[in-house]
Amino acid sequence: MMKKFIRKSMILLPALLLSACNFKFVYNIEGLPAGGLDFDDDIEDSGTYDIKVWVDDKIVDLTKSQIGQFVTASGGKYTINATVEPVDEPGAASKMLLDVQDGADLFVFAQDQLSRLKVAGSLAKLSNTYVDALTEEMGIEAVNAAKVNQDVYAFPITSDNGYFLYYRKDWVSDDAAKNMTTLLAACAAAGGKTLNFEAPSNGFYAASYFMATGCTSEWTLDDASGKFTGYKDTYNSPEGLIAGKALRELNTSTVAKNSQASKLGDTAAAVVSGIWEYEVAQNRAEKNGWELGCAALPSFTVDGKEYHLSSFDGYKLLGVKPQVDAKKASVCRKLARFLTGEDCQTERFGEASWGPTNIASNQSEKVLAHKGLQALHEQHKYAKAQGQCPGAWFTALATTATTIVKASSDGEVQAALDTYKAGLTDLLDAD
Amino acid sequence: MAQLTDLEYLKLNKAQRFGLKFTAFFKAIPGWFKNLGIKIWTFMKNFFWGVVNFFKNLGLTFWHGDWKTKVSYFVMGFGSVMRGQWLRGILFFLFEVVFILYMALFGGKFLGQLYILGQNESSMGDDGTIVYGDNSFNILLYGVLSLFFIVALIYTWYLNIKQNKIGEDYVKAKKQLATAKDDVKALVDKDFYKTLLALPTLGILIFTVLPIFFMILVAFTNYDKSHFPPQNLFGWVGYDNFGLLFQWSNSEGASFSMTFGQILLWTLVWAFFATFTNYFLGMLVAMLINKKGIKLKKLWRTVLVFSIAIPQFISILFVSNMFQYPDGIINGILSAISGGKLLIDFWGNAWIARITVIIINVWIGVPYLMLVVTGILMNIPADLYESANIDGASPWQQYSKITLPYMLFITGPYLLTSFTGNMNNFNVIYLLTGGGPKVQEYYGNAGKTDLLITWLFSLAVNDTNYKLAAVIGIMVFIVVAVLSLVIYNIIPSTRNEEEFQ
Amino acid sequence: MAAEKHSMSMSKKKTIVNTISYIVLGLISVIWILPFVFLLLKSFDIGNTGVTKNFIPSAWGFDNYAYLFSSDCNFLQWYFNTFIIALFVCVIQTVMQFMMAYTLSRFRFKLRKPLMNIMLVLGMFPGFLTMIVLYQILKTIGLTGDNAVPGLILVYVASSGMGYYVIKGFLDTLPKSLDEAALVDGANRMQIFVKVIIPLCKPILIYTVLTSFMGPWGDFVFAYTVSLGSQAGMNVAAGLNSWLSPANIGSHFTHFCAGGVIVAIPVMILFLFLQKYYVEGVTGGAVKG
Amino acid sequence: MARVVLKDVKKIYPGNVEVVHKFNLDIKDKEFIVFVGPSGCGKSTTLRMVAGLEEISAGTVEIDGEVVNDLQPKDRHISMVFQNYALYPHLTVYENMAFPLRLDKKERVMELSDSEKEDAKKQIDALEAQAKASPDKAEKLLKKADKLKDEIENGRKQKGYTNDQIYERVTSAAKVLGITQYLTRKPKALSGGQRQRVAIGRAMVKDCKVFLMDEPLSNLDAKLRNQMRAEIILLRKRINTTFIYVTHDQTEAMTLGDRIVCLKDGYIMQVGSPSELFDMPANLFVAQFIGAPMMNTAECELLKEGAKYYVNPFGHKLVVDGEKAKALKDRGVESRKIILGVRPEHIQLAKKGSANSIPVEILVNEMMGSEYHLHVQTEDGTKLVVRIPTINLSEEERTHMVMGEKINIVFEGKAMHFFDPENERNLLVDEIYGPEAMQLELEAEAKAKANAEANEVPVEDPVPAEEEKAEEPKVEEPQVDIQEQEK
Repeated sequence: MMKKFIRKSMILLPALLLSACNFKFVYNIEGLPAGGLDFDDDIEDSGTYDIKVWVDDKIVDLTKSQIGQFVTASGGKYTINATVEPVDEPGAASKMLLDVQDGADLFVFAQDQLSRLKVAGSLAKLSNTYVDALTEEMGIEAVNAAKVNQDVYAFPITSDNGYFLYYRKDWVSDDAAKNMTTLLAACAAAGGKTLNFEAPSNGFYAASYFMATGCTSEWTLDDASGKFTGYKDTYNSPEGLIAGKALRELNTSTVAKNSQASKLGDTAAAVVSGIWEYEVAQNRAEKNGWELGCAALPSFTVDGKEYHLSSFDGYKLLGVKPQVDAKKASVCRKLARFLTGEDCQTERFGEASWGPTNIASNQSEKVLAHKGLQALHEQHKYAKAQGQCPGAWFTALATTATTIVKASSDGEVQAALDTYKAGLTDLLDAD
Repeated sequence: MAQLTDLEYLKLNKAQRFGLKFTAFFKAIPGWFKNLGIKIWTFMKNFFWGVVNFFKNLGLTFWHGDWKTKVSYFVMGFGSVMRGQWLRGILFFLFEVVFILYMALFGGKFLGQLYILGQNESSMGDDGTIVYGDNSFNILLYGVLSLFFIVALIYTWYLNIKQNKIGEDYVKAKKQLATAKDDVKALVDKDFYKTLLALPTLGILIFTVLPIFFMILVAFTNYDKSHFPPQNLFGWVGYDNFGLLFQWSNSEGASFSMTFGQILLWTLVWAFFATFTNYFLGMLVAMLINKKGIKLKKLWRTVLVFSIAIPQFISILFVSNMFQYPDGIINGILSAISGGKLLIDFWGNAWIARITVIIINVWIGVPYLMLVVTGILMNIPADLYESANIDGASPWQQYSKITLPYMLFITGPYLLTSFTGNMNNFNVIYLLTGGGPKVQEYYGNAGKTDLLITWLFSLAVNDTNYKLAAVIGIMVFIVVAVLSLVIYNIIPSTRNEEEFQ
Repeated sequence: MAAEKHSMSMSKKKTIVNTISYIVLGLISVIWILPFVFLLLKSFDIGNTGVTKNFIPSAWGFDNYAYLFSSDCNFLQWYFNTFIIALFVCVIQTVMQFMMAYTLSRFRFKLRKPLMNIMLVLGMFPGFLTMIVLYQILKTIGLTGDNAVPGLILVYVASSGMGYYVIKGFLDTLPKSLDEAALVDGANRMQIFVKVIIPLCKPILIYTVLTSFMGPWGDFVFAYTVSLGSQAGMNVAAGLNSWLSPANIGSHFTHFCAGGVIVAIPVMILFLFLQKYYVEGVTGGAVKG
Repeated sequence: MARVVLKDVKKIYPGNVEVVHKFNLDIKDKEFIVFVGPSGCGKSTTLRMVAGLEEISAGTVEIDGEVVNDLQPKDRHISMVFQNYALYPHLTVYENMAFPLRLDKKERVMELSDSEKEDAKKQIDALEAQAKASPDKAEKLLKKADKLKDEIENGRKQKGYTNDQIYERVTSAAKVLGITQYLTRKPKALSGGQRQRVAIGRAMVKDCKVFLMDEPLSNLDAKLRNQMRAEIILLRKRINTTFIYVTHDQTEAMTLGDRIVCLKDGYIMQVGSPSELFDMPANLFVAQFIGAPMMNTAECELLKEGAKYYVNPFGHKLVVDGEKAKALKDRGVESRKIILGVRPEHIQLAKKGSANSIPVEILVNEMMGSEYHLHVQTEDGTKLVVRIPTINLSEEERTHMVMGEKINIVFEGKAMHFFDPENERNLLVDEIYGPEAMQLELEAEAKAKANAEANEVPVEDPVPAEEEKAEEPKVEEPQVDIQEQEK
């Protein structure tokens, strides 16, 4: 606890100093911005570079200006002809796989693509100096999200890929939102309004129940071949059965709806979704004059015991592709480091509401005022990092959950879990 | 069964006729094989003698040829230029130069590694750098291209020698050789087809034949995500990938063969329903519109044609979202009607999804069919109906005895192509369901409405599993080819051409 | 008396049958038109930008159209790209297909049958498989990314000779004696092609131009791949399709609808004017297989 | 203006199907020759080989002394009229007719028309006047004038045709054919006869050495056909060039041709003037093909009794008299089996019991207006057709010409034709045609070759010679023929 505090204040200190000086950036001797530090400088990398960047449509302009800041900050050391193209995360991953050589030098992708991109050689490994610095600034969990086996391959750029509970405050009170039973009751009381929670049909959400009761599913990835070679899975267990029962319970409710699409405040009183819904929800709330509530996922009770719904921590990562030119490699990494640094993250949050991974940014006033991110942080306590697993595992889980929901007895729930278990080996080969 | 005369055949009832045709069909099979065997044998024989003659001619031409001819064996087009056919000669020579340059500067290095597809792995440094090694993909692609080039060179070289031979003969016979002007003239007249075909065939060669050839070869490699150039090499693995198709018991590849079987089955079921629902409903709509006494024919037709005009990706994607659960328009209407009780998860349940897809496909395909059928209906001679009327046929009898047989006869080949077209109907499935609902028991993230073609697509694009995508591609080809061949031999349009003429 | 009764019931029956026919036709028209009405309605919806249950917008406005033409998105760029592609493709493809069809219809040469068979067999291979190869070929000649527009044109037209069937079917119905008469009259084959055959092909020419113009508007897979993220090389189908990804659909569905309307309108107008030729082409093509 | 010679011309289709066998014919300048025969006899194919629309598989075709085998149709100086007119639907009648002229870009010397001559003369006068006025330029101007004078005398050199010339030619041809008022119409708006005229007009406007017509009248109805036939005779007088006319209709052949070539299965069955073919058919085929209704035949015997010849058809012994008997005698024909042929129009009605009369029963009477075609049966069951002009029949006789009535017929000895039942050749004609002729020719050739080989000593190594031969067909360019129907 103490250690954490010290670390935090260490990082906060320059930021405080900075704001006191009324400068946006602090430059070190070489003209690199704070957070850029001076590691890797055994290589003389000044010069002109063509750098292609792929980011989501929403932050294209922002990224352009941030690259400009990087260039200015370098004090003439670098000239960058940046091409920033709007490519969403799944698109970036598939395009990097299609053509790594003509692909972007820096690109944002979703965490679940990490192992695939790594195996295909689309990501350069980060050196220990970077890893240490990142760990310092973002915490070990964020760095773990960019890890394949022992090595780190990308810069975490946002942590807001997780999910939490949205609700309309005049229909669902803050207290009611804390527990599934009260939540559903509040929904029903508001006139049959629904709780939209895509738990059965989407493995990403279904896992919440299982992880809540302590089930784990860990997959081992062979570094060389990029294939999953084994797993440790406890979903088919007494704990799994508890989760299954809860899932079944949820869907017996008339107001629980297996859907993500939100009509919050209209037909839905509460919705489980991610930060990407925030803006829309907030707008609706303002327009229609009701107050938006955001909170961690509720807890649920099975056989008298209470469990708190878990979730995945979702990260988006900024990848740097391996370069033929060592100088460019160095600059790209510095740029990536800059773009994921505190100032850029804070700015990005301000412009596009991307939740920062940077601890210091997360302490900024604006972030603290953001109900969604706060709820996400709250939920973070119960969340698990999304490790590497076969994409088909989510499908498998969704199939199982769908079967469970339809089950008429606990026996059938158990049978569904058995089927799930039996199919796991096939997943190794399928992905 | 004894051979029946035509008159005896007329005495048989339907079942007997069918039985007769049925047995005749199977009895004919050995004959097909025999014919096929003979064909193959003659082909091989001709091929062998062709090769023998080829070399014999080459040798003899060289032996008896004058020095111009002999030089032409090494410098292409030399003889032609010397004999005054400078246009041909220069073209021959240019081709040789281009070939040598291509091989020396580009193709040679790929060709040399074709047998192993590269040896040097890429190596990644700790400082974020990479040194790229051999790129198996490029080696295979440009190796194959180089092979194409070599074949082209051999052929041109042979033409060049033939030209020399002709040149010598003509000079001996004191005949006038075609001049460059004659050549150019011939290219817009007698040989105009060569001019016309040059561009289209070149395009097909490079943008269709080469890629298909490449993908067929990929089926014999281990090109997948763990052997993914340029980071990794891939190499030849022989028939291993095809072996996966037949491993039913082994747990290792079991789900691939099972998935393939199930998806193939659904592909065929889909193609059947998609083709025939469209066909019959399209016919129905066409007949309705063309019915005597129906007014505003043009309006009804235009309304349907409307939906062809809008690009499919817009209409299908929109319709797909209309059927969204629970927030699509259709569910909105359903719940409004039922007071919120009835909501259907159209894309969530395998069978509902499959049926929905077929129904929506009717919406997509019927206008097109309506046009086709209208055109043909107009061509049915009116006197057929008039005489049927006089013979006292009911509307249904007129339909089943005149319209339908006529339609089936005329549209036989069209039905076949639309069946195979539906087997490969990527757009409808991909845009409507994306193959979903995805299920665990299927290999490689395949879903319950996936067709082979969409599965192939997702294997290639999402899983970068090109080796298996190539295998599926080849299987699709085989299925389509066999179906086409068999059905083409069965449908009447190709056999009883006289029946309606 | 009996005959009269019979005829009365006949006419009565006819009215009933006709009434039912009109009802069915009306129903069919509604079913076929409704989705487009929904699309149009949705494109004016500014109340909710995602997928909704209601087809009547909760709030009306032109915001979605305004968005398309604003600098916030590259819709205009996509649209322009697609238009250029379609323009080039419809010209070049028509020319290529006519060259192929005329040759196969009018000339007899040794490789004619083999050529036709090879093209038939090639057509049975699923085309998607070759996408990465085409990408690599285009990359080698530098026509990917920002230069994707010429690259796409090249790929669309390169193999278009294989789609010669409909035109050949039409050409086969033109009497060969026309060619022969022209031959005797002193025309060479090229003059026959240009001066005699082409002018007679107006309906099928228009059909070919129309269909090949429409083709590029619908390609959302290959164009997306070849452009490799470059907006300068993206086409409208791939662009609009990307708005329907799970992450975007909530905020872009109405934009998609508005974009769809804008894409559909010119094609539809063209289509309604040239409907006659399209119908002719479709019918002819189907009968000839 | 041209002689057309076909030497050993063959047409062989892929798969070794020979449809024209060694066709030999010498067509004289300005001759109107008609190829006639049933469908599939190779008449059109032969014509198309002359036109250059069909490749000549073997042999040579000469037009005006030049071998045209390798020439394109346009270089053969021919015009052709097609069965289905082959008018360009997108062009007006005028443009259809102008089409060949517009395409012609050859350099030629054209005689000036009267108006042009006048113009030229005026120009010459002007030039000469100018020359007088300005002596310094006189030389140049006079040179120009001389050139014009030369042009008036010898014609003007030019490439292709000028617009005026085209107009001139087209309108004058249109006038001849009576289609001037249709010149601005499209072919679609014309009737069949008018279209045919346009097609002929299009062929007329061009300067040609040979005028080819491929069944030009067969798409017209009977009445129009008669009319057009007459017009073609007139046309022929105007154009006065070599004509080759293909038809399956023997009436056309008889009325139009200077000579008729009768074909069957790719063989020439007879060549000769219409009267030769009619009076002295070389074989049974020609005998039956020429003339309508068809010649009656009966197998019987030819009996030589002393100096007299008899035939015994239908159990009647009839005497052969007149020139036929003389011809038989001259040739020293002995008694033998024959096929007797008698044309229906050479059979007459006879009184009952009169000499040589044959009793028959009427099966069908076809009333043709000016004559009856009686289908009758003799007592031994042979069926015959008899043409009886109605003008000679009395009212009462006509009432007897009905089914079931018995009548008597008779025919004269000079009307008889005698054919060998084995080879169907006319006993009174020496020329041999058809497959038999070819067989003989081949035998003769083989003999000559054998003789030659026996005399000749091989000089060269035979291998290259053989090799050359093997190469020959390969050397040729791939076959391009537009005509062949796709199988």
